[in-house]
Amino acid sequence: MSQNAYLPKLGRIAAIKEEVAGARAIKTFRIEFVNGDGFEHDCGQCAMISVFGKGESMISIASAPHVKDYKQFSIMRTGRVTTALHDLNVGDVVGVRGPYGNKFPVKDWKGKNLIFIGGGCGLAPIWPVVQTAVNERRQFGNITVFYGGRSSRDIMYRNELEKLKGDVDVHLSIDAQEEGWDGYCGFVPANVMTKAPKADNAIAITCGPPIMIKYVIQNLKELGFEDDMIYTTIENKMKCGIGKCGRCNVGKDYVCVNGPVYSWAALKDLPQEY
Amino acid sequence: MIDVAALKAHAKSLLEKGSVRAVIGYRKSTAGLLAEPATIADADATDDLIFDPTCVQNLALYLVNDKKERVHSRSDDKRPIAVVAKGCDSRAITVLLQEKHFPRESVHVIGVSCEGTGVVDARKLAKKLDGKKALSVNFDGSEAFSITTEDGAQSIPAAEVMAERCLECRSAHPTLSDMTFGEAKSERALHAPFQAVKHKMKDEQDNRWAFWARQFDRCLRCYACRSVCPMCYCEECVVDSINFAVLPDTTADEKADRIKWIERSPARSETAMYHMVRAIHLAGRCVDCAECERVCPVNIPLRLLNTRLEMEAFETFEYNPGSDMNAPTLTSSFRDTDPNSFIR
Amino acid sequence: MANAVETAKDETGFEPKIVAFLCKWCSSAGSDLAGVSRLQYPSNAVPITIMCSGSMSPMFVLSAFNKGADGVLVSGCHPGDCHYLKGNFFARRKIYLVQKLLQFVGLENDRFRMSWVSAAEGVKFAGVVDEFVKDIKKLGPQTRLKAKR
Amino acid sequence: MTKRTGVFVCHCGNNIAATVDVARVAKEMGEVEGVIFSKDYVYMCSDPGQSTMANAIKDNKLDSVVVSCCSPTLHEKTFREVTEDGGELNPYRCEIANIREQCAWVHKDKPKATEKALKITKAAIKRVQNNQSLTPIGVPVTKKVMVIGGGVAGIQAALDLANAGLQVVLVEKSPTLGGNMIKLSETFPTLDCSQCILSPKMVEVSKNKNIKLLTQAEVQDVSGFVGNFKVKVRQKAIFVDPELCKICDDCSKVCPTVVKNEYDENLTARRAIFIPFAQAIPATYTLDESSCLGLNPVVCGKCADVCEVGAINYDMRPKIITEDVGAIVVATGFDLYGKENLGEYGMGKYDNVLDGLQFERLCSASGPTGGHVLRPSDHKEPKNVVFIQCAGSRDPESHCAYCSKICCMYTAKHATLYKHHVPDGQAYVFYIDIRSGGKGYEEFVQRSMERDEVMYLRGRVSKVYEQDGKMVVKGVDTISGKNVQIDADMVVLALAMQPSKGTADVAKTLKIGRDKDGFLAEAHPKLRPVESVTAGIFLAGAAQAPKDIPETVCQASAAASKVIALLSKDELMHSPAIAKVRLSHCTGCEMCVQACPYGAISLTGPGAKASVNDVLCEGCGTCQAVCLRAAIDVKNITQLQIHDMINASLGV
Amino acid sequence: MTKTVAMEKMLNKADLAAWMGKLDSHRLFSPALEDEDVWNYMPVEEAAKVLLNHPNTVRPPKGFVFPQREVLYEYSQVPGEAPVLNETLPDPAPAVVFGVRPCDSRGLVRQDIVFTKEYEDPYYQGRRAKVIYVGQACNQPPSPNCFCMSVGGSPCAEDGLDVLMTELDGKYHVKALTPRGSELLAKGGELFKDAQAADKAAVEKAHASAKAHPQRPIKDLGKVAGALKANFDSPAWDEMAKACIGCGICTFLCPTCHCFDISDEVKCSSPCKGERVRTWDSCQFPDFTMHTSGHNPRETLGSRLRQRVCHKFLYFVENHDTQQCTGCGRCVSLCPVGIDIVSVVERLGQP
Ligand SMILES: Cc1cc2nc3c(=O)[nH]c(=O)nc-3n(C[C@H](O)[C@H](O)[C@H](O)COP(=O)(O)OP(=O)(O)OC[C@H]3O[C@@H](n4cnc5c(N)ncnc54)[C@H](O)[C@@H]3O)c2cc1C
Ligand SMILES: Cc1cc2nc3c(=O)[nH]c(=O)nc-3n(C[C@H](O)[C@H](O)[C@H](O)COP(=O)(O)OP(=O)(O)OC[C@H]3O[C@@H](n4cnc5c(N)ncnc54)[C@H](O)[C@@H]3O)c2cc1C
Ligand code: SF4
Ligand code: SF4
Ligand code: SF4
Ligand code: SF4
Ligand code: SF4
Ligand code: SF4
Repeated sequence: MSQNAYLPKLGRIAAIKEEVAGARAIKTFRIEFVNGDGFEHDCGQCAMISVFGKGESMISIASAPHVKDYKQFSIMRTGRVTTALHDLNVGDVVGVRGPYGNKFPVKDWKGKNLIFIGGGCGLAPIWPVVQTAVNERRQFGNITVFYGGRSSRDIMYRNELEKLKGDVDVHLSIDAQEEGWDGYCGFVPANVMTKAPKADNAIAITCGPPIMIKYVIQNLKELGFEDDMIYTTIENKMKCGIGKCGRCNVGKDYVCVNGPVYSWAALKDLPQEY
Repeated sequence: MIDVAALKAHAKSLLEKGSVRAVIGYRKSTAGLLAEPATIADADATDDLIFDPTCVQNLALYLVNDKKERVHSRSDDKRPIAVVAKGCDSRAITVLLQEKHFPRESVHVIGVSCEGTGVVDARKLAKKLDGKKALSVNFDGSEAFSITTEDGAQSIPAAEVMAERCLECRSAHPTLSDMTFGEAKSERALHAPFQAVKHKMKDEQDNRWAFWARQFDRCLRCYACRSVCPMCYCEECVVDSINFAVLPDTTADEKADRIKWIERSPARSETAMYHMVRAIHLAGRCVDCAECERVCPVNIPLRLLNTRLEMEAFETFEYNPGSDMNAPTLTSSFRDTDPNSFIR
Repeated sequence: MANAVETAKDETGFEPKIVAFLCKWCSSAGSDLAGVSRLQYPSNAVPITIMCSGSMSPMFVLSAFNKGADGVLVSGCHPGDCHYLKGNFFARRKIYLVQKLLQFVGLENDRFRMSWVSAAEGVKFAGVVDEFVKDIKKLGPQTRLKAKR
Repeated sequence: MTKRTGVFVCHCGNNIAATVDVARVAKEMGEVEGVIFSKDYVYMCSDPGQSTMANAIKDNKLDSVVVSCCSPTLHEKTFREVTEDGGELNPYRCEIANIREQCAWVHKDKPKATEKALKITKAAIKRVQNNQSLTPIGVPVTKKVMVIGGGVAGIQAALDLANAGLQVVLVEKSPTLGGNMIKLSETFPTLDCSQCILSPKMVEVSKNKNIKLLTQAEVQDVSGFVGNFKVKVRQKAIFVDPELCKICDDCSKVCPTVVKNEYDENLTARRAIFIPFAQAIPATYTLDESSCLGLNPVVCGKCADVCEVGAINYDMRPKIITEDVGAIVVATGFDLYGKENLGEYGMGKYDNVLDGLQFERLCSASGPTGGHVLRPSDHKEPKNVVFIQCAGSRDPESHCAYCSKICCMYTAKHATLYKHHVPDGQAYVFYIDIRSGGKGYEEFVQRSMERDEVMYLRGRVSKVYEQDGKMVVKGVDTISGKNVQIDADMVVLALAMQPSKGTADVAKTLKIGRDKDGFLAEAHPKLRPVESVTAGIFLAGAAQAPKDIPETVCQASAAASKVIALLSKDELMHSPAIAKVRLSHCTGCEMCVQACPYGAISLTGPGAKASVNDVLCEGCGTCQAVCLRAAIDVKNITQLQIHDMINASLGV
Repeated sequence: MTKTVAMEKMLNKADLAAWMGKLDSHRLFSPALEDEDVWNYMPVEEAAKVLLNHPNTVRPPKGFVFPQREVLYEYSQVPGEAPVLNETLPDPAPAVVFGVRPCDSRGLVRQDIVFTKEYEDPYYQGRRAKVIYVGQACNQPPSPNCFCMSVGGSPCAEDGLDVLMTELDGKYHVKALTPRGSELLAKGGELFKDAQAADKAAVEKAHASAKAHPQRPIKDLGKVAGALKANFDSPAWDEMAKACIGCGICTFLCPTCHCFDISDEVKCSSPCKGERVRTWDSCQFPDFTMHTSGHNPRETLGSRLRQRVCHKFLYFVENHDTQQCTGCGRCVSLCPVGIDIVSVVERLGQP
């Protein structure tokens, strides 16, 4: 097919995993391209997923770039398209176009300590970085993951996180006390403070609800992290993915092209319209 | 004639006493002849207020917008807001009160009577002046406008350049107000109501369709007509929404199940449906301020469409929108004597 | 499959697509009676049973035309007989307005009709549909409000 | 949206299969999005059909089913039960597509009928895919009933209810039970004495332990809904303790004020402290505040002085009594059409122009004349009496449009009674036509004409005036076409019956409708004649329409039995297919509130948005069509569902 | 588009129709009354009636290259099977649009930047390649709200045009600006005479006098961007937007605005069939940026007015070194409530 950026490639759903149930349900979809189509991506990039008759949604690619056989997406059911996606079954075919956006400069981080701080479904956009770092474990220093959900049922990638233990310091938390929970209870930024990771030679990568990000950044700065040592991703409504439809425009940036990955140093200067 | 100085003084004293949050009125625009709606919170700025035949906008809209804004800003200032209201504006406010959009005590209505005239139709005026640019329009006695152009001032009989709606106006005196400027004139001796609609109704059906098809085809779906309508205050319009009504507890299902009655494409069928739904929704609510028609950048005669059902409301159901804030609405009431013979 | 959901067109000509909104208690029951009495009428009108003619939103009428209906019929209980007391009185007022509007924009008068059919009026129901189909056949396909799809 | 729909297409033997290609319907419906099982079967409603369905639901984990078969009025219940019991699926996940009555039976052309069956079935699929699982709403009931109005209707209803073991609160506005009937002399068609048949019932009421009688009381406010009403009753102060009152009449003898006695239709007088009549229930004197000189020993206090038992207490104050009841029977009865309205007949102007009830009093042994028909002006026996029927009835131009139904009969009765009292007198009756439907009624009228030689004149009276001590009645006899003039001694008008004063207020308080004549409106004129439009509120007696005693009693017992049935369960089940508000879209415009026929919606909460009372809502959807912003929808027949059904019916 | 040496010719006014007649391989458009008072680019039905004496059209000519509705592709999908997509790239017949005002052609240049810089939008390109813009210099300002010169343009600006015509006494001075323009003139053959020195002088005079018409000024255009940035948080945005009704007039009718929405238009629900289309959208609509969660980064009218003005006078300048406003004055004249981009820039875009 042509170079038409609006035309999706087709992908078959190879597996569906229910991460979180309930009102804010999240499912992870493993999608394999059909017809020999496909594209490569970088950590932090996203793709537009189409359910024909319903529309398109921009979703972060949650699998690591080195995984070539499929792409993985973790999608929260929130509206028309995402509900339609949640209604699909293994074997169904959807449209996928991308990759869109910039990337986490993972290559520049070789040799550094990586600290991941995620909340809720905000783990998905930074998960490829975690995967990449673990895959090239020796290239990096200490890897620490802070992750929290509202309750133990809201913890996504539970098994994967368990498997990481050993290679990686994993600190899980839930917002409120629950029976049988032996991890931290409280909000993620507070958990970060109690463990107080060192800022030396470190990069902090965070994603989650805006209010969480706000406190995480505050706390990180208290711990001595400089603005350019903190990375996050932002979301804005998107339609085209190629900087034309105008929707995700913030200041001079189009989030779909110039984002979604920002260092706090860069984000600070952007108008707060995200 | 309206004593504008007294109006200003009234506005000023309201603000000085702090008895209102702000005054919604008119001021001179930088963009052209027509006045600009102004929300004035500062007593000193009341001097900017004007009232002349260029004050065409229906300011009831800004009461609606004010409510939205206050919800957004979580303001807890309980004082009323004052608004300058012509006859049609006050009817619109009455409909809003009837629909419990806000409580009566939250608005202080400064009524202004249109007496024997009304407001100017900028397009008619431009034609009348044949290329000359009007700089200002003022009342000139009770039946004429004084128009200033680069060549000086001239007086034109108001009826020649008056908005159609004013020619057909059934109550040019505010029906609801806390303070009124200008006198009530019962004799206006202008056009009979619904003249334009009745004229169009005489046309052959096929011609009527050809006419409307041409109009609908031209529509941009910019939604200015709806945005300017004080009655189209819905958070989310059923026909085609440019806003979503979402509360913190709105479920994913509710969002996913929004009905798409029409497409956003500017196709004839979709546009026709948009305008017809609006006309139906305005039945018994449209106060004929004709703002929809005025704002349309491509001159679609929406007043003609919307007053069609107004005519039915008035003539068939003896329902006069904006006359009684305590009455049930047109479509949420009925009479045993409603027409029945059209049913087989 | 594709033609399954389209109205079959016989060689002789145009088969109108009609949506008939019937209130559950009278008109739908009336159409049942027509069935029990084995009355024959054309198959063009697809019934949609609604609780009460009072629940007939003008949106349904306009939408049906938008989706390509050649005719729309609304039928409810006679005045005074509404199962829900007065739903049909509200319907009457609203439908009257919708009809006037459709006529004003120039949709052919005969394409939109309302009738009162009681549960006992099986014959009337069959007659209403029969007549409606005939009238619409005379008009041919509805093109004015139909979306080009 | 459901994802696993099953479709079952019934052949109905050959009933459907002869004209609809059921196999094709089953096949094509199997290809519709979300349908994972589709099958045709010869008789879906048969036992094997039902188990096929039940098994298919379980085996395929269906989450919604459509049965394409006969009218839902026949088997919706059956298939929903199968869905629930056999399929272990919520019954509301089952919808019926009617392809028999609405399709197979009315078309002959098989391809066309099949096309239509496809559309009908697809529409049902689209609908069911957005159905919610619903459970009927259970509402606990209070096993207590309020009866409003203590006329014969109220008395009968209260007794029936009390005898069925229910607690009853009987609220009567006046100081005594009995209503209009207790004032009657003898009753048609059998001419038995009204008081003789009603008094024992009144006594029974006062003795029945299950009945709480509140006289001089009126309902002030009603909230709640069927099974759970909360009623506030305001009871006037009567200033006499009924427990102590011995009915000795000492008090009234000393009372200085004299006023007209409404219990004798103002033909006699009474004191400020009085008993309406000897058999009044409750049996006690009562002090009428409005005619008393001042309720104060300083001003008068004579009655209190003479009352030996000290039953009189000037310090009594009105009471507000709150009662929780499960149902309400309204039996507020009738009044005669206002006399002031009939000036043309000299009503209210001449003493000798009487209304029917006054005449009843004249005939009554306990009445002002001790049962002798004497004319009020001079207490002479009238020799010529003119009875005018339809006085105020059947006159849409100037009076009431309706027929008061009983006047023909009671006029015949009056004329008969008159003749019994004054055998040498002449009774004339002006009538339009005679309506004497009812057991023994026609015979009764005939008797009055033949045996009692009552002179029936067909025609209207144009004028009544007094001349030389006579009442001149001018009219036309339309049969002979001649003008007639009768110089009568007395004229009796059969005034129209109208809803009793205050009916409008009662209806408003109870939120029940009234018809165009002001009578209380029944839920359905044919099928639900004793129910009001509001669930749990029932009607009895003349408040609903003019009627005579047998009919009144019938209706009262019918209302009572409806209530007994209603309250026989501990919980009421209400259909869950009711309206639901999308709060994000509601602007609180109140249109739905105005339109809901059941008053089920009110504005509540911050920002005042619509809220539906689950129990009052009947699911009619009137609100849905009135709401401009589609903020209110009836569950399982939402606008989204109708939208989808429209599309399916048009093949879009 | 590479510029060649301009070719300057003269055309008798009376010969305009004849020239048009020779362009029958193209669809021709020129400003005409679509309905009472509504000037629009309409297909030329009778060349002799084309007068080119129009005020500014209500719609800019952007629809020729960026129509309000563009089908991106058609899809169809049977449940359980793979969807079938059918790309629908536009391939319209070539068209010549006459009477394009220089502000509008400069708008086209802005559209080019958006749709072809970095990524070439195939739909835009497909149409752009087929449309020839014949401009018309504004001897008289066509609208009282014109301010082209205040934003770096002029009543006789040439950018974006293939041909520029200037009305002189009884004649048009016709200047071909691109090879496509030259071809168009070549088709006229004999009708065109070479412009003489006197003609050139007359044109220059006409242009000079056009430029001398007073326009609404914007002081220090170069400093506007900086000032807007500094005033980003000013409460004046909300104040100036108070009257705004949030409609789409200003953006839909702006020759430079390019925002769009993409949505699925369903023709049949099962089997699922339909079109994916893009339609104009507006940053002034509240749902433009509203997330599904209800969170809206630009919730207030003020923030949306700021977006419109800053996009045109700040962000576009930062990205492309030019304003995204060409001073056509439409948004000023057509705004129902007098929101005036010039006074906004005057108030918030001045240091
Ligand atoms: C860069 C980026 C990465 C994202 N990654 C993920 C992810 O990994 N997992 C996930 O669950 N969600 C992600 N989202 C959010 C996701 O795009 C929205 O939840 C989704 O578009 C909602 O679509 P809908 O049709 O279900 O909602 P509807 O309300 O039905 O759709 C409304 C429209 O609004 C747009 N929209 C609404 N909210 C958003 C939003 N927050 N962001 C962008 N567009 C929106 C959609 O384009 C849609 O067309 C991401 C968004 C962005 C911008
Ligand atoms: C002249 C005449 C002669 C008649 N003769 C005969 C006859 O011979 N045979 C026959 O079958 N029928 C006869 N009828 C008809 C008969 O009187 C009625 O059918 C019967 O009285 C109806 O009874 P009811 O209980 O419905 O109403 P009512 O008798 O009117 O009783 C209503 C009761 O409700 C009370 N009430 C009213 N409003 C309220 C309130 N808001 N709150 C509390 N209490 C309230 C009233 O005080 C009254 O006690 C005659 C009627 C008339 C007028
Ligand atoms: S319509 Fe009537 S009230 Fe409104 S401006 Fe015109 S004259 Fe005044
Ligand atoms: S204002 Fe005019 S162009 Fe805009 S949507 Fe309304 S009718 Fe259409
Ligand atoms: S057209 Fe109807 S739904 Fe839309 S905004 Fe107006 S009133 Fe509301
Ligand atoms: S009609 Fe609609 S918007 Fe109005 S109160 Fe009822 S539910 Fe709310
Ligand atoms: S569905 Fe009918 S009964 Fe229920 S709230 Fe709506 S109008 Fe009232
Ligand atoms: S912003 Fe306004 S003046 Fe500038 S080009 Fe756009 S419409 Fe014209």
